[in-house]
Amino acid sequence: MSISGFIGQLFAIVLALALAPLLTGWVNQCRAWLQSRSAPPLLQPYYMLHKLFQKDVVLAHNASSLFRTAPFVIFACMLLACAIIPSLSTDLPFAPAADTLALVGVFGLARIFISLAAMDIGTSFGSLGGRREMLVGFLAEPALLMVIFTTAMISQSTSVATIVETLAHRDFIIYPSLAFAGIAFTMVSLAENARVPVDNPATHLELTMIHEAMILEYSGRHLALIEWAASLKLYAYSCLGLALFFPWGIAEKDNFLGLIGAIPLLLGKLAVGGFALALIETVNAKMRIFRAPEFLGTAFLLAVLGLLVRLLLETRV
Amino acid sequence: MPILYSIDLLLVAACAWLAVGLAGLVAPRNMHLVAKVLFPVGAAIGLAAGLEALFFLGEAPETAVLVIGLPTLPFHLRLDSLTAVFVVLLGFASFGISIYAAGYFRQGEGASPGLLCLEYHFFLASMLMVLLADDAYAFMVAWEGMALSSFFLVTTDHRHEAIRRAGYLYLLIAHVGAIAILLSFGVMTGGAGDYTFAGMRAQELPPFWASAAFLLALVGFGAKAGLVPVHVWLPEAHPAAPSPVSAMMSGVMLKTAIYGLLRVSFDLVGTPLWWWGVVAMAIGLVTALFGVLYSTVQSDMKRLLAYSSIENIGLLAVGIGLALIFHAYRMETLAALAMTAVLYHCLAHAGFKSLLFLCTGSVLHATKERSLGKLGGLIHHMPWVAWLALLGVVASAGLPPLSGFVSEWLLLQAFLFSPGLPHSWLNMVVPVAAAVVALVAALAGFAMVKFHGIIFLGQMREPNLIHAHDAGPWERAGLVWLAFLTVLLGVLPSTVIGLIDAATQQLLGTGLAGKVAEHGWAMLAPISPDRASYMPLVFLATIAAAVLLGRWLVRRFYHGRLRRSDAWDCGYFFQGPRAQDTAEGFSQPIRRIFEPMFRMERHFPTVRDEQPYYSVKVEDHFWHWLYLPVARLVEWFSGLIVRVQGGRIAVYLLYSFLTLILLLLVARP
Amino acid sequence: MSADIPLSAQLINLCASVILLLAFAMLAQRRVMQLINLFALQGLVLCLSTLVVAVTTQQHHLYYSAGLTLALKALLLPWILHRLVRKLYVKWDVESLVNVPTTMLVGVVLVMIAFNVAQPISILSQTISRGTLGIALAVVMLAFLMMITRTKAIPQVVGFLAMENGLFLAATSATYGMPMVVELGIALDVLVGVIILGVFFFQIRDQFDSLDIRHMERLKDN
Amino acid sequence: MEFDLFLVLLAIPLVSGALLTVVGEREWAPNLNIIASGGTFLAAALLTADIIANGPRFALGEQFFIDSMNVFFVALTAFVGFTTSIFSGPYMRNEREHGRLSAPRLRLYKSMFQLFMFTMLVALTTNNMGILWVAMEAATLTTVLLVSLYRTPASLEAAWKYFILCGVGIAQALFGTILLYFAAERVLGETGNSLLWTHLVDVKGSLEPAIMALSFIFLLVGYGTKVGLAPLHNWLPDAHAEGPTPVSAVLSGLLLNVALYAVLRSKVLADGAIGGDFAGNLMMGFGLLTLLMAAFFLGRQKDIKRMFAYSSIEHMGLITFAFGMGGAVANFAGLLHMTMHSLTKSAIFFAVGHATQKTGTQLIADIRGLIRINPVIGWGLMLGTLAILGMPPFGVFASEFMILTHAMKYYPWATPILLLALGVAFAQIFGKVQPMVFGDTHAKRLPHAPAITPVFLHLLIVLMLGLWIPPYLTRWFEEAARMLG
Repeated sequence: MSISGFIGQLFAIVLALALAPLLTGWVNQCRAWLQSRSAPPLLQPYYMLHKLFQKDVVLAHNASSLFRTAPFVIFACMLLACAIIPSLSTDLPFAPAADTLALVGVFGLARIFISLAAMDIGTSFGSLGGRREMLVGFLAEPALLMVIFTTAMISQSTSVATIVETLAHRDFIIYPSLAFAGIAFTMVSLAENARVPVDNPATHLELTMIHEAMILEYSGRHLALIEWAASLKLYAYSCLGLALFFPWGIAEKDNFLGLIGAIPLLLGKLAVGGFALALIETVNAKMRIFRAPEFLGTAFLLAVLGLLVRLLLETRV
Repeated sequence: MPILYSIDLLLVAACAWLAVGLAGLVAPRNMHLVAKVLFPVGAAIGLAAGLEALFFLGEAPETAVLVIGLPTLPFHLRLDSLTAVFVVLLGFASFGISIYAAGYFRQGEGASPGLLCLEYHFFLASMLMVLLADDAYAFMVAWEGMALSSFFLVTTDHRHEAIRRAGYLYLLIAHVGAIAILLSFGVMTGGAGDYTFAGMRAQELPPFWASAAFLLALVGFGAKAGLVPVHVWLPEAHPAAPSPVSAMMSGVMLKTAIYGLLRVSFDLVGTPLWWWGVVAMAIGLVTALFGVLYSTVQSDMKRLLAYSSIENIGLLAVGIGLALIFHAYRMETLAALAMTAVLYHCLAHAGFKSLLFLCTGSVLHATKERSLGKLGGLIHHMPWVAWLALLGVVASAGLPPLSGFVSEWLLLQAFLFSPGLPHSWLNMVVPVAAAVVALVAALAGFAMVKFHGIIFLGQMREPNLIHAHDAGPWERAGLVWLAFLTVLLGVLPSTVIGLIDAATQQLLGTGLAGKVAEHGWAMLAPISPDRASYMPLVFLATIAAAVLLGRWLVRRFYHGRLRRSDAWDCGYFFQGPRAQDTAEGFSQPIRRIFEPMFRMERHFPTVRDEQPYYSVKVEDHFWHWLYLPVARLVEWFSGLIVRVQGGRIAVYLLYSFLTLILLLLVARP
Repeated sequence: MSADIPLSAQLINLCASVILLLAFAMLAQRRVMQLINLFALQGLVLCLSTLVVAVTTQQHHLYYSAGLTLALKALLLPWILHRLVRKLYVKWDVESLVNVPTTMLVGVVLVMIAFNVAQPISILSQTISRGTLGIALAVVMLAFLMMITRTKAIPQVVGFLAMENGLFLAATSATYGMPMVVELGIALDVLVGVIILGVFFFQIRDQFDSLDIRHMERLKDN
Repeated sequence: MEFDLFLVLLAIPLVSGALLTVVGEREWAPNLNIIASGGTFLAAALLTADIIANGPRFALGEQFFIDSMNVFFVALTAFVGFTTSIFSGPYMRNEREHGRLSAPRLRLYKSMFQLFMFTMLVALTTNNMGILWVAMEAATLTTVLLVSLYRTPASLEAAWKYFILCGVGIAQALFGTILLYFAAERVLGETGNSLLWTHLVDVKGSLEPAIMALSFIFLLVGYGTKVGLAPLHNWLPDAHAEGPTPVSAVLSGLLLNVALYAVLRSKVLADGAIGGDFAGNLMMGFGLLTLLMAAFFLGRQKDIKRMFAYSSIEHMGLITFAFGMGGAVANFAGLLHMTMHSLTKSAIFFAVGHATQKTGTQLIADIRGLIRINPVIGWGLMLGTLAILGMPPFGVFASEFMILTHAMKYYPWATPILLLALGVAFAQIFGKVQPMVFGDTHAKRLPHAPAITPVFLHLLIVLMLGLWIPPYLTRWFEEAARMLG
């Protein structure tokens, strides 16, 4: 573990913590532009987090210890995810701790905790949200895993760092499988981050909401942590997508200059990605909840198809 | 030369278990003696056996021949690394379960304590003998003894019709399975008539007969393990038994079937053919998917877990299939990867499933209720059970950093490297199988959230749940032990793989230990860290640090103030327990998405109903596709045959007469 | 048959033929008293045939056999049966035999089968009466057939006893009789059997009000 | 001295049978019955020890011959007879107090029981194939009286069918015996030894094959009727179900064995004369047919004793099949299975007897929750049933294992049939017995405590033999198996 690696790792984590709310703010702003609304300030998420942290926690009488622990666990999971996804450099000392499969596991762990926390109060919306979250999860998770499988097969590794290194330094070969995987990944990301067309983070329309239904009972610092974790998740997914499909510019081992250079590149890519997300959210309509399995099923099938395409067309026999 | 070989010590353990069981009969009604003396002694024996096997791992096999048995075939015993791995599993899991049982069994529940003690320890001893047996007769005696003792344990509370039916179905399928196993042994002797395992190893079977032996073993051991379509007994029998017994059956007994399958397909039958692996994998996938889907829609907490066991057995079969495929193509390193995944998952499942079943036992004792629809909010009165169950739930959902994830990770790694197979068709199919495994793992999460969320969280669905109490000290100790194992298996995979690698070595000639050991105890990198690595301890430490640090920072920079109030719930005023999801409601999306997989009977309320209600009953397709037709066929044939006994003496005489004439005319030397 | 068959053999063959004839007669006989009489007659002819063998071969124990046959089969058993019939008031019982000609036809087929089966063995016989083995087997089979076709208890028992006659014929014709101790044992068994059956008849009539065995069809599985 | 021992063995049941007839039903009559049976068992045990030590011997001239094969059956018969007499003491007393049996009937029962034992012992020990026949017929006669003991319409019907069918059957056996004599006389001459087994065995190779084949067919059909081979078995369920339970126990446990013993003796001769597999194939065919039919019969039974009667048929089929295969291992297995079946089935009938007395019915549907009325009987029936179904560690499994493995080796085509039958039998019997033993009930207590010792004594022996067969027993079985060729 080199010093530069360690600094890079620490920097990546701090950057994630700092940038994640900004990304959320950026997406909201882009969306407002696209929808011809007047946009909230770019730094609105920071204000909100600060305000929430200051507020008292109002806890339902029925809330258990699990309810109070969950936000911290979820936040920690997302932080870990951000720590192992190469955003600036592939030289991450934490990376061997968890490969892509473990990354999916981290998201799964967070999902289980948030769903359980949602069921803890015992309200109608809470359990509804928990159930729907698990519904989305059980389809999104294997789809994500299949996407990862496709990339892992190309690079013969499940380690995120190795995948990125391989993909970034390959000779220019068109991988049709990656196209499938990319589309599937986008669909999964939309679902996982509670975006239109699967969910809408902006409303509390009780019959359609998923994520918001789960966190209805949270308040104060708990809600702040969950919101922050949600931002981190969006950031993590964005970075993962960028790392898998647009890996150019991510610094390698012992390349401090590259690290410096990677920052603006990352900001640029995130900005474009955020805009794309806002665009997708704008041009699509929210689906009925029972269309969501179809949507995610399609993602799953696309990912499997990508895998098959990889095996059929791209392996040298 | 040691004075006492390990195998002798294990034999002593089996005898000691039997003795403990028989001691229960001395004072069959003395609850105190049985619970506070005999069960702990049994637990200690289990721990000792487990430790003994643990230290034995990697040593040269030991054999023994006993005086008992058939005159031509006395009991042959053998202790090798494969056996030792499963003895470790048996010993360690049984230690926790026995400790728990010491606090669990109460007076006046079904059979007398002494009898229970006998059946329970007979069960343990027979499982140990199954693992040690080295000839067909000893194996079958132990195997059926295991079935028999567990049957009596299942029917402990035999006053319920459903439990009797469950017991019947269980023993019947176990017996049919045993017949298949016996046949498989018979085929493997290759006509030489040597029924020792050594004799079977020595036989070189032609591919047809080898395949027959493998398929028979798959059916026979599958019937015990719960592979589709011979799984139907499992969701009936496991919930029927008292919880420690369910734990023992799910956690340990099913693994003896896996042991048998491994023993036959990798040790006794000789070189496998590649398509065996495909068959095992296909059945495993169907089983896993079937098990997890049915698990999500159950309304009885123990049935939910039982179906989850079916799912896990399916995953194990997938792993065995993968190992077989690799082994058949002589890709031993990958075979070792899959085999390690299988063995690891056996250990992991033994830990977390026993833990979960024992938790249901505590819930059952505290509430007298098994139906999910009548539970809820128990975390307030049973924090110990709830939090320990959460560990089991996370492990069972295959999530890091607990034990279930490690084995799933290893299995997926094995899948990832399958494209090296010299068979293009397989190359296509195997990754799709991986997709199904991924789906199963995700669905397992769904089922587990339902299990934990509905039992322990939310509002209490029945008013009497307020009297629920947490598990007693004995029960708690058992739970903690199993939870400890689950965590240990989750965070120290390299160490554990180093231990169980002896079995992989024995079966495949190569193992992972060398590679794994290169990277130290904290990192698991079975091939190389570039390709895949996992450091659960770092993982766990990071999350724990983040949680604690986050908590501290928040309090440091802001405050820790907290108020209690009514729930918000978007302002709805009705917030009674009925507003929560029921068990059926929670799984409604699954039922809807996978509708063809279930056979459902639903009743919808109509406007005109005086007392409107909604009900849904999910049934197993296989009952109607396989079992009922077979039963009807037998019934029909019986109806045909009994006409022979029509009551008329003249007809009887005619039979005799015709037999005689026929023989006189036809039979010629 | 050639002319060099000794007279004794011819006599034995004649007796055997008569026994076979009587067996057919019993097969077709409907009335119970007549049936018993035919049975007695068969016993008598059997005794005669045994006597002929005894005289021809000078086997002493065959004299005892003949005496035993006479006493038991021609006298004692018919007497017991007569008594039973009278006591049970079934003197006028008539069997409702279905289709006597068919039964006879089946009987003829049976005789053919019996002869066919016995043929290769008869050739091996060193006794003077070797042809009679086939007849004995035929008598056994006809008695069997009779038991199948009868629906009353007493005729069925008569059929059973007629079967013993066939067996006895076989014993004398093929082997000049079994060892004495065995024959005595067989005779004792038959006698005890008939006595037990006699007791049975009363009990059956008490319980079923009839000796029709078609009443006894309640123990069945279908 | 040893001469006397054998005479004692035969004399005890004969004399006590006569004595019990004369003295009638007294307070001590059941005890006399037990003492007599115990004495018989003692004599049998001593005789067995003697034979093991000194080898086979003749008795009463050459008319009786005791070798290691039949002394094994003698010991078994005397043992089961003894335990049955212990069992029948309280059982019959209960029957009397229920008003089902009167004092004269009890007298008849006891004397006939002793005479039945006598006929069986004679059948087993005789050296003369003719006397074997006589004793078998006498055994039929005594048991006919025992079956009809209740004098109910059903028991009379059963006894009548038993008598007629077995009478006719055994008549075929007589014809077979005559043919055997006929064949033997050609070789041995008119020495009067032509029915003596010891002489027959010496010359079996030179007996005329054609005659012996015919003879064996008749003997097989004849004695096979008594064994209960399908389709000659029809008398068996009726007789078992309608007789008193101790009689069912000895019918299943002993009479069938003795009949099979007669078939085996015939088979040895037939094999010697004909060579090849003629006799063996016939027996295998009958065995499989019997096994299969009995298994499917089981499902439709409503009467518990009737069901276990079919189970006896099933096991007789299996044993016949085993002996049909021949060879040292199969014969060993067959003998072992006969022993196991005798012990287990009689134990089951003891338990069933008590159960039916407790509940006052033989209908399966009406017997429930035995384990609650009387745990010992309930467990006895449960364990006995599991034992008879071939569950390890009981000894029935040991013999079934040997039969199955032997069949797999030499007659693989038969294995599926065997397994199908065993599987179906398991499903049917266990499905019916389990609800009888388990569940709730309200049945009354009995005036006389049941005799439980025999049940568990038998099961204990069966259990022991499943795990460990003592070496001397093994040697003994092996010797007997070798004799069977």
